[in-house]
Amino acid sequence: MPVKTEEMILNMGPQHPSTHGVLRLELLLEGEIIKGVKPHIGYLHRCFEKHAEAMTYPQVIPYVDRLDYLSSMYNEFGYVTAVEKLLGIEVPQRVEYIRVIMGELQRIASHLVAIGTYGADLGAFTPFLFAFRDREKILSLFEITCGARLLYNYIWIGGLSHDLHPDFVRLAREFIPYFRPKIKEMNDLLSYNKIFVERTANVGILPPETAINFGVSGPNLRGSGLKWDLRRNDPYSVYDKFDFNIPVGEGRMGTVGDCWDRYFVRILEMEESLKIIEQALDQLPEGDVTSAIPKRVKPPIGQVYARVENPRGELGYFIISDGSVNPFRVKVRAPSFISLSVMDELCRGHMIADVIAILGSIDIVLGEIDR
Amino acid sequence: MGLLDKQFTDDNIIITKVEDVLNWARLSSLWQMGFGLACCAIEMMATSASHYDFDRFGVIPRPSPRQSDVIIISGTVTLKMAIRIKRLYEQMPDPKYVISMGSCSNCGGPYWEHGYHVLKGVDRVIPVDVYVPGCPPRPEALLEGLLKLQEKIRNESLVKKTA
Amino acid sequence: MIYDFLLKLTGSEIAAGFIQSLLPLFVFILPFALIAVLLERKVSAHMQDRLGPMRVGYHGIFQTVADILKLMQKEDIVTDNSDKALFNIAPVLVFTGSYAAFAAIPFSGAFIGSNIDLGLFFIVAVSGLVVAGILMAGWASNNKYTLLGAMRSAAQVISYEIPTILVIITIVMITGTLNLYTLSELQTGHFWNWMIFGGPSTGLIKVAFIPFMIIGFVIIYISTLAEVNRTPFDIPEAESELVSGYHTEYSGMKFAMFFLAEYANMFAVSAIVAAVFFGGYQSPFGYLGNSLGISWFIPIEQFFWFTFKGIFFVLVQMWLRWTLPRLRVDQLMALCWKYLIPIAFVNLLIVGLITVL
Amino acid sequence: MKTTEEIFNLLKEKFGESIIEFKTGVPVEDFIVVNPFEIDKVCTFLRDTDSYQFNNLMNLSGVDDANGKKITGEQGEVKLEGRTFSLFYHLESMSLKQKVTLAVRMPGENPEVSSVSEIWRSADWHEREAFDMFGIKFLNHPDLRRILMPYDWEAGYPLRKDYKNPEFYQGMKVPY
Repeated sequence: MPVKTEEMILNMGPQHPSTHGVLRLELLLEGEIIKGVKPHIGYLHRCFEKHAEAMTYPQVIPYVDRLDYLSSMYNEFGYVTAVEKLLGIEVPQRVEYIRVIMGELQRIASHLVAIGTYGADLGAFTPFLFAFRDREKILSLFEITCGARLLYNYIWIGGLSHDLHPDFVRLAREFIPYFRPKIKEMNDLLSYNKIFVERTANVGILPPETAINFGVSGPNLRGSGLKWDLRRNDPYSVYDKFDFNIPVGEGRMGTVGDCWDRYFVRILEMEESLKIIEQALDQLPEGDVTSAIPKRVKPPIGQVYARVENPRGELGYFIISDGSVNPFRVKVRAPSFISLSVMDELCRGHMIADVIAILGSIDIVLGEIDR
Repeated sequence: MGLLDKQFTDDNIIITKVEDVLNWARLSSLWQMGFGLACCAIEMMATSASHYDFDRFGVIPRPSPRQSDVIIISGTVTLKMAIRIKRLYEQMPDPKYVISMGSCSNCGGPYWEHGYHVLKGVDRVIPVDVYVPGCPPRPEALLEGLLKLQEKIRNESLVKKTA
Repeated sequence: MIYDFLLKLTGSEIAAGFIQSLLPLFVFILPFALIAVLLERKVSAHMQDRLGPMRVGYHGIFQTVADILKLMQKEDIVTDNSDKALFNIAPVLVFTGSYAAFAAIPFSGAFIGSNIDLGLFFIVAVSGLVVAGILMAGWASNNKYTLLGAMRSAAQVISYEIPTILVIITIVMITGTLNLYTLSELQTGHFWNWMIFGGPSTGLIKVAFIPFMIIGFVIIYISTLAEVNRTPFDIPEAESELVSGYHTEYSGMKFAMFFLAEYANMFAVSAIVAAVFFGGYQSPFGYLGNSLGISWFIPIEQFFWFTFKGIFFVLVQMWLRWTLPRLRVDQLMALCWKYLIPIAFVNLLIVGLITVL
Repeated sequence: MKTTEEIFNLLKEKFGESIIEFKTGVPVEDFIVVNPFEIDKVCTFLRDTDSYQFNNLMNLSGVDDANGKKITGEQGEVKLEGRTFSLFYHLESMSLKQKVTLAVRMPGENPEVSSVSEIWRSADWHEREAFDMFGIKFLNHPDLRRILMPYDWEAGYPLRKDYKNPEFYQGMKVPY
């Protein structure tokens, strides 16, 4: 007698310990095997684009902070890059260097959360707390700079809200030798752990062609073995003055483009960010950081698409100006939004436990997906 | 709670002592629902992590609403999410408490005017015990909010209605 | 023996047996579970650069008391679509299962709940009851997560019982007894008489046994970890996948029963490992009571050594839990069926050959 | 590497009437306006031809041009006549390092455009978002549902400039 079986639909989220916020995944299951994944998003749709139309250009910056709340500095960086391109203004060198330092510190902080929560998703809770302990150090650096821990409103159009604190350079220099051994510690604790490798290697393989077709960018694209980094391939700010490598996935533990590769690219990138910070601190010029801030931001009629390499990938701002003080339209090309759309492609044929591994490895932030 | 208000018209010593013990148990083991919404959730995670350590107060995250005592609404509540939050709250067993963390869940925060999809204050769907202001509140502020909640529980009574 | 003492005290066999069987519950399991929960939180906190509970009592020693008192006050939710009878029985069954296992565990030379000849067999059988409870809980909750958790748990516990039993058979083959009390008595003297060091046998055979005993110990420790659903095998209640597995829908005291049963189970399996391989309640160095000539002191010493060994293995379980990620279901099964069982079989054969020789 | 103007001229030769105009002189970015029903063919050509290789759709964004004329009807209802919606496609060739911006314009009453989600899978969600926010219909889109707003949202398309927020949604008061 044939046994009657049917597929089961399992809802994961919006409240679920491992969805990194309020994401709902509709899993079509056959036993524990995934037949399809349908992400439902919008549970954190905070109407950013509507707000941007109602605010003046500088007023948008606090809202930009709240898009990808794990890398606020970089969101501001991207936004002001776009507006400055539209205005056609040059900013002082010191401002650019400070922006790069802040951006790279933010990249480390963001990757730490990504790595920590990834470990926690896979059941290893201790690396999560270790990552947060080290992230706390970076946050205290931000705090002496601008007074905020998470959402900074620090990078302004044409300049910065404050100059660096007199102690900042010393503290940042102290941070680098403190943090280097911690990366090794994380590798010993998590990256090369046999169980961790078993869980992540050969899981959720993303071939480079698929990745490009889906528009995936950032560490996820580099995890697929493609050397593509906007800091190198489409340089902005002063990134062309630094010497750093672009780590790519090599398939050391399994196939190129699996979860372990995506994870490990982030570990390697933290190392590279440290290098950039070191060089930027050495070359940091003197000067005024507020001199180029325009009194009134009123760009001419026109449009611009500017992009930067956010910790999660290509963060693009498409701004249309109608010549008034408010932007006519701001569209954010959010890297996580694109990364999440690959879920279905990655998960099919894997098991429930792998959905968690894959979701953690593409490192999404819901604030940015839903905007 | 007012469960026994027909039997005892006034506080007597036994009831008060029992009350103290029960309140003490409730306030020292507030299990938090592991549930984050937006930016504030990151600060909430930081509060649970090494530096600030929520566990000192007996707060541990529980994944299931059935086993949690306090839900921290940490972030912007959208209309789409509000329905789910209400359901989560209803799934929690009594006695249950709500901490509204951050401006967004207090009143809509920066999204109060043009946020066509933002609920202006989570208190429009569920009752809130403690509001923690800030955007986002620092971990210290959340700890203070927790202490305020403990204060509130300490003064609860079996006999008299408190809420 | 405590039983004789109780018999004299009460004058009735039934009353004496009843009190004796309750003793481990009140004297040992409940206090132990309370301490273990706190210990877990403290151990994890200190591993993670935190402090853990600090506010209730000195360094939070009353934390678990507060937790249990609070859980008692919580509303008991039974969902509308659940199978109410099974839903209510399940936590009791799980708790009973893990508690019953303590009956045959010798806490000291003078106290064993029930000195039955099939002790080891009894423990293995009774812990099978826990699976039934978990399956009932998962099914009755009428929730997909609990069902998945319960199915995983059943598959896992039943699979891992096989290597456990194979290792136990190996021991039984050497000692010729299933009685844990006799087994412990066999390993008396000093620590080189423990089973892990070849047991009471002598000469070349003893040396030949040692490597196989160590293999057996590793296998049984891994499989007992899986049987009590601890990391890296905590798949049935994997927080990040299945919310909290089979007890997702339980609140209040029913949840507390699962919770306590889990910690009681942890000690039960540690106690078995200690009793089978590490001399049970036997002291590694000989007794203070013997050298001082105070005979009533010996059982107390034995009790100390037994708890010490048990808690040591519980601590190792915690250490593993807060260090390792968890495996996936298929990897878990592969580990059991492809590695542990064949190795345990070969181990059994070789030990058998050595015994025959 | 080709400039937008060169690409425009080459496309004009190939597709003729479908390529409507070349907008230049706008600060920062030039773009090519394409017929909304031919955009998929143009995009397929741009992706698959060796001299273009636009393999990456960086961004796709809907825009409400807010241009129409306000007309008050007989019952006092306000209608916008002659309004248009636009879509902007930012393409990039990762191998040849060139970029181009395409645009389509659609009438406000019934904005329809051919979907490019078969060409670049990343367009799938972008198009759903444009549908959700502006009500632009994408022909041949595999799964055109709302993406950010609730599925039962009835109050229209929020990023349109004339959008009015409802008082209540499922019993919850929406305005402050």
